[in-house]
Amino acid sequence: MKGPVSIALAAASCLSMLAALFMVFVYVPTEAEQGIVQRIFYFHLPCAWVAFLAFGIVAVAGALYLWLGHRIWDDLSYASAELGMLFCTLVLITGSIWAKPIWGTWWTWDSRLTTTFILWLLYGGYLLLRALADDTDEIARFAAVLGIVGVLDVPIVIISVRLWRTIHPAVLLTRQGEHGLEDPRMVATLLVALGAFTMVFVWLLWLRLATLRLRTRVAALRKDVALLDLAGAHR
Amino acid sequence: MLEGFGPLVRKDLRLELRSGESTVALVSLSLLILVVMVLAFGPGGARRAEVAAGALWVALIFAGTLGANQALLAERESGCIRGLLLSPLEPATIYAAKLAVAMIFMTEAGVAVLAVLVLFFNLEFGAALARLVPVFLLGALGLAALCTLLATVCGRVRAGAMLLPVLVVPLFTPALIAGCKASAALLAGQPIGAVTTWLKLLAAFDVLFVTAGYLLFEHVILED
Amino acid sequence: MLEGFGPLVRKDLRLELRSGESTVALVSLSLLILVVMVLAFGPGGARRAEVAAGALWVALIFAGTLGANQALLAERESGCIRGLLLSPLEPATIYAAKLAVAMIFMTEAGVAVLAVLVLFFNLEFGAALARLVPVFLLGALGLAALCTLLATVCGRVRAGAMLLPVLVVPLFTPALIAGCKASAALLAGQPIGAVTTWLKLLAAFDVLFVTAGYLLFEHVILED
Amino acid sequence: MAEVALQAHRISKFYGDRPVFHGISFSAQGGEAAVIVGRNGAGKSTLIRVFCGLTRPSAGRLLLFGREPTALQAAHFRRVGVLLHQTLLYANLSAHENLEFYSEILGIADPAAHALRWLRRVGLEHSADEPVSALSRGMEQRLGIARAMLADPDLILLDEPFAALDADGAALVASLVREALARNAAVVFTAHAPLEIAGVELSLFKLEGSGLTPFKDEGRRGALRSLLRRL
Amino acid sequence: MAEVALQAHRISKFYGDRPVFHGISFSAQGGEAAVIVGRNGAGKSTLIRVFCGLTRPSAGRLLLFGREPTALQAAHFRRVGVLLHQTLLYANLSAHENLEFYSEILGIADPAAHALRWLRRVGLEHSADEPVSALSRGMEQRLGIARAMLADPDLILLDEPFAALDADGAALVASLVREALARNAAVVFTAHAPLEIAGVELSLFKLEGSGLTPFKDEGRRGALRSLLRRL
Ligand code: HEM
Ligand SMILES: Nc1ncnc2c1ncn2[C@@H]1O[C@H](COP(=O)(O)OP(=O)(O)OP(=O)(O)O)[C@@H](O)[C@H]1O
Ligand SMILES: Nc1ncnc2c1ncn2[C@@H]1O[C@H](COP(=O)(O)OP(=O)(O)OP(=O)(O)O)[C@@H](O)[C@H]1O
Ligand SMILES: [Mg+2]
Ligand SMILES: [Mg+2]
Repeated sequence: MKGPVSIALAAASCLSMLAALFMVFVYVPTEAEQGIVQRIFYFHLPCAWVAFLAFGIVAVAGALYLWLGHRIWDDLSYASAELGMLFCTLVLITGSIWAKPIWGTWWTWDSRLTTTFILWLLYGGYLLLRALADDTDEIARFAAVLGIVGVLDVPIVIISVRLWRTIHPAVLLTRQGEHGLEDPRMVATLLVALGAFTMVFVWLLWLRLATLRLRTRVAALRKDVALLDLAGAHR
Repeated sequence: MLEGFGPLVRKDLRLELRSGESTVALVSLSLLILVVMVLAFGPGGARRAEVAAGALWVALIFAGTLGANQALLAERESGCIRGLLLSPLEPATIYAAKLAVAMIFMTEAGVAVLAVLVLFFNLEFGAALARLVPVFLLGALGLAALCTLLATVCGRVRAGAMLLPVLVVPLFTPALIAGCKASAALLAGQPIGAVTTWLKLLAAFDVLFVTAGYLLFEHVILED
Repeated sequence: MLEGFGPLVRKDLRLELRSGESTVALVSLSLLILVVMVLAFGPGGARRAEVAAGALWVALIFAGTLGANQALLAERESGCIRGLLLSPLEPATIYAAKLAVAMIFMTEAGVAVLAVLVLFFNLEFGAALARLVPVFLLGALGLAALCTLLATVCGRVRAGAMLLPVLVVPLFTPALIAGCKASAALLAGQPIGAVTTWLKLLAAFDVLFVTAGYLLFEHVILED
Repeated sequence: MAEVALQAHRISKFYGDRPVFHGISFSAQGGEAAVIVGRNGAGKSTLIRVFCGLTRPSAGRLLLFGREPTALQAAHFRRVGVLLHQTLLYANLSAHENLEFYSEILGIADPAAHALRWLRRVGLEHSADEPVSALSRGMEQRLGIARAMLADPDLILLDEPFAALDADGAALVASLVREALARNAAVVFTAHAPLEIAGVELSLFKLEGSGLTPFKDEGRRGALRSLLRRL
Repeated sequence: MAEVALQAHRISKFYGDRPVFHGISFSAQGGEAAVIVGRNGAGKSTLIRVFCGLTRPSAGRLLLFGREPTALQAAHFRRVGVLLHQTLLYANLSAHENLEFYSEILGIADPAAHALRWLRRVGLEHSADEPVSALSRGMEQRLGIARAMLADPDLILLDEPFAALDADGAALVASLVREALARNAAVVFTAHAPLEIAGVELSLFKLEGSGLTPFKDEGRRGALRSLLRRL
């Protein structure tokens, strides 16, 4: 974890995050309609983007694992699933915090909220499977299959939930159309925040992947040690 | 291409229907789910078609996951799945056979539930019900495809029987929504033309999951 | 009198909770049932308290039957129940221990469901929920008593996992109705005094089934 | 006089209308060992299940320590140790946890230490923390034998105790039987062919054509004696 | 020259980080029989599972009929017959239905008659309609052996085929092995102690300390020879 890559990633994450914080809290003007609480948007959307990115990686790495069979792809998809879950949870939390003052409720079955929640359940199941089972090649294959099937499901989930809510209008308030992003400073802030969260994600992914790689190596070394023991006992 | 499909399906049906166990259990289970829902929500009220449609689909999901699990249980106990793996059968054939069996069971459960729905909710029988059949079949196919694929996974893990619905339900959500909406509309008397969007969605779902299951089954069935 | 009760409960909890399996699976399962219901019936509308109460009880029944089955599954596989029969334990002790374990699991599931109900249905937390606790506990006790007794019966029969709800639900129906009515009333903001009739019914039900289970367990557990 | 641990009086067992055995009388006294031999499907396992009170005989009377099994008090069950084809172990508990659990319900003091002693005894101390599902067949058999013997029972019923065991395992069972006889327990076990245990006077019975008969087969016994003496 | 049915090149198997065996090379030719002996927990069953392609080795290469198991075409699987500790039979199907089903998926003509022939062969014709769950342990073992042999395979892998069998059953297995060798099949099986089969040249291997070594033990073989000749 002291390699040049992770130091570079750490530095980049810190700097971009500091910049994002500065822009969100100082630079960007307060939104007229919603007031101060609208600033949470600059965390909320990047988290959502990162979660989607992470779940995409889960599926791609899973497919590569099934195809190439190298353990590193499984480690990558596991690490990515964990982080995706983390950011997806953050989306739900920041969204709820935002919703309370704006909509007057923590939760409503709006289409976007529902999709996010289903996504959260889906990958919760994925992580549950990995947590309940031992860490074997077999489970790695199962997880890869589940990751692929899951990502295939996402577009259908989005379509169905949209249709669900448009055919039968939502009971509670619907989302306001405009968010006042017409101010270029808002766009700039959003872009910086997106970059910062992506950096943080890449950094965390790198760290987690390194841990999992280490785990794999420790397991290999353990095997070697066991074999040496065996040879010694036999001589 | 699907050599061995016939014997596999026949064996499963013989195994499960010999004493009528699974059928009876599955059918009664679906009925009970319905009864529970009706008792919990009350059959009357304005949103009658919706409650009926919801009950139908919830019953289907539970019967489906339990049924698929049951169909793979026979293979797992005393390791019979190994007998199949050591045979000349292709994994895809095994998948197709298990899918067919799961569909048969689900259809049985579905027929029972529909019959009782009619009784409880006093819906007019003929037209609405006949129109419900394609919706139901499309939904059941997707569910069977998913359950068959994932029941294999869960069979390997402890507490698998409980894990199965946890994995299946989120994945099945889009089909569930489509199925509920379409059924509610049809039960409320709308023509089948009004729900084509939902039917297309269900069909897309089926194509996707049957294909995925067919291709991926190989990876979940092999042992380590 | 209940010598051996401690070790039995400890063993079951260890077996089931070692990797958090059952708990995690049970809690997620209950949540999913809730989600399915919400998706199927829609969360809004006038009869919100009723839907919430119905969801709570349906989730409880499914979690309960699956949980009780799981608790007896460990005994059945590789015939461990014979090990208990050949030990100095009284059948009544075994029953009491299994009942306790089932109650623990159901309570976990119930807490999860209640927590999520609050979030999803935006019910005001404190008062209504606290008043729901006795209703819930009374219902869970009766259900656990029934499931434990009947899961033993079903364990002997093939397809038992499916048979269990078929036997349990009709017997549990009176408690289910009482529970739903009482919960809906409480969630709608009525004081606990308004539902004493239902509570009495639930309590009578519990006394009946715990006693019956305690006395009858001996007969269902012995082999031929 | 040694206590009569097991007494069967003209017991029969039917599965449906097919008799497995009929009108069998048998008794086992403390300090005595009997082996029941028979072909595959002769009914040995069924007989053992009836003897331990797990399966009710279709006809006849069975007494354990002078009482009907249903009238047996809890304390008496501590005095019976049984090994069946199924090992009665929890697949998801470790070897040590299994023995500890059974020690607990048998009311043995310091169950953890007791379990460990038995694990050492049957040569499984290195697999103490493995779940039973990860044990080999012979290792599971050893654990099942330990389970049966945990409480130093006075009546020991073993269904094919030598199955799946290697030479060490067989020697282990032989020494356990010797010890049990030394503390005046009654031992009954099954096998496919007559066998001998060094230093033990075994009475041989043959289960055949639904009857149980004392049995002498000197030719075969002679051939096996040289082999099994080593145990 | 006889075909090489099974070829294992420096295969290893680990459970987690614990090695069961390591760097084992072995091959089995048509017309030859090998027996692998080893103590309880030595890894015999694991080795058989790896040999038949059911479990992937952690390292090394395994070839069945000259191909990797994953690259094996369906037809090749007909040529492998396997008996494991689990008998791979459906407990709720009858003995006859089990064999009939497996005959069907093996593509054998007239599966019902074929199944009946095999039931007779293993002495279970009177239990043909009993569900497997009602068979005795030895009867189930016989049925499992019939299942493994149904398609007259060219590579036969048997994990403890003599387990749970009486003298007749053992003789049956011995004659099945002789027949298989006569039609030039390769036979590999496991046992706990060295043994002989009359009229068969068995190569003995010992699985120990994670390696597989050819094995000569004249003393013990002499002792057993007199006994097992009779089979
Ligand atoms: C629990 C509550 C919430 C969840 C789970 C949630 C989830 C999401 C997700 C997943 C996205 C990105 C999806 C996409 O770009 O298509 C998103 C974007 C967005 N959310 Fe939320 N959200 C929540 C609450 C809110 C609230 C209360 C507001 C504002 C009133 C809000 C406003 C937005 C906006 C403006 C965007 C980006 C612009 C757009 O794509 O339309 N969200 N939210
Ligand atoms: N549950 C059952 N239902 C019906 N028949 C049974 C049942 N269990 C055993 N049998 C039959 O009873 C007979 C005796 O079985 P048992 O298991 O007692 O034989 P065994 O002597 O132990 O044989 P083995 O040496 O093979 O273990 C067999 O013919 C068997 O088919
Ligand atoms: N699924 C598993 N997970 C972990 N370890 C296992 C598993 N299966 C077997 N082992 C271990 O591998 C070793 C070898 O087991 P195996 O069953 O191959 O032995 P065996 O030689 O067949 O013994 P036996 O003569 O008792 O049948 C044992 O120490 C066992 O504990
Ligand atoms: Mg037997
Ligand atoms: Mg073995």
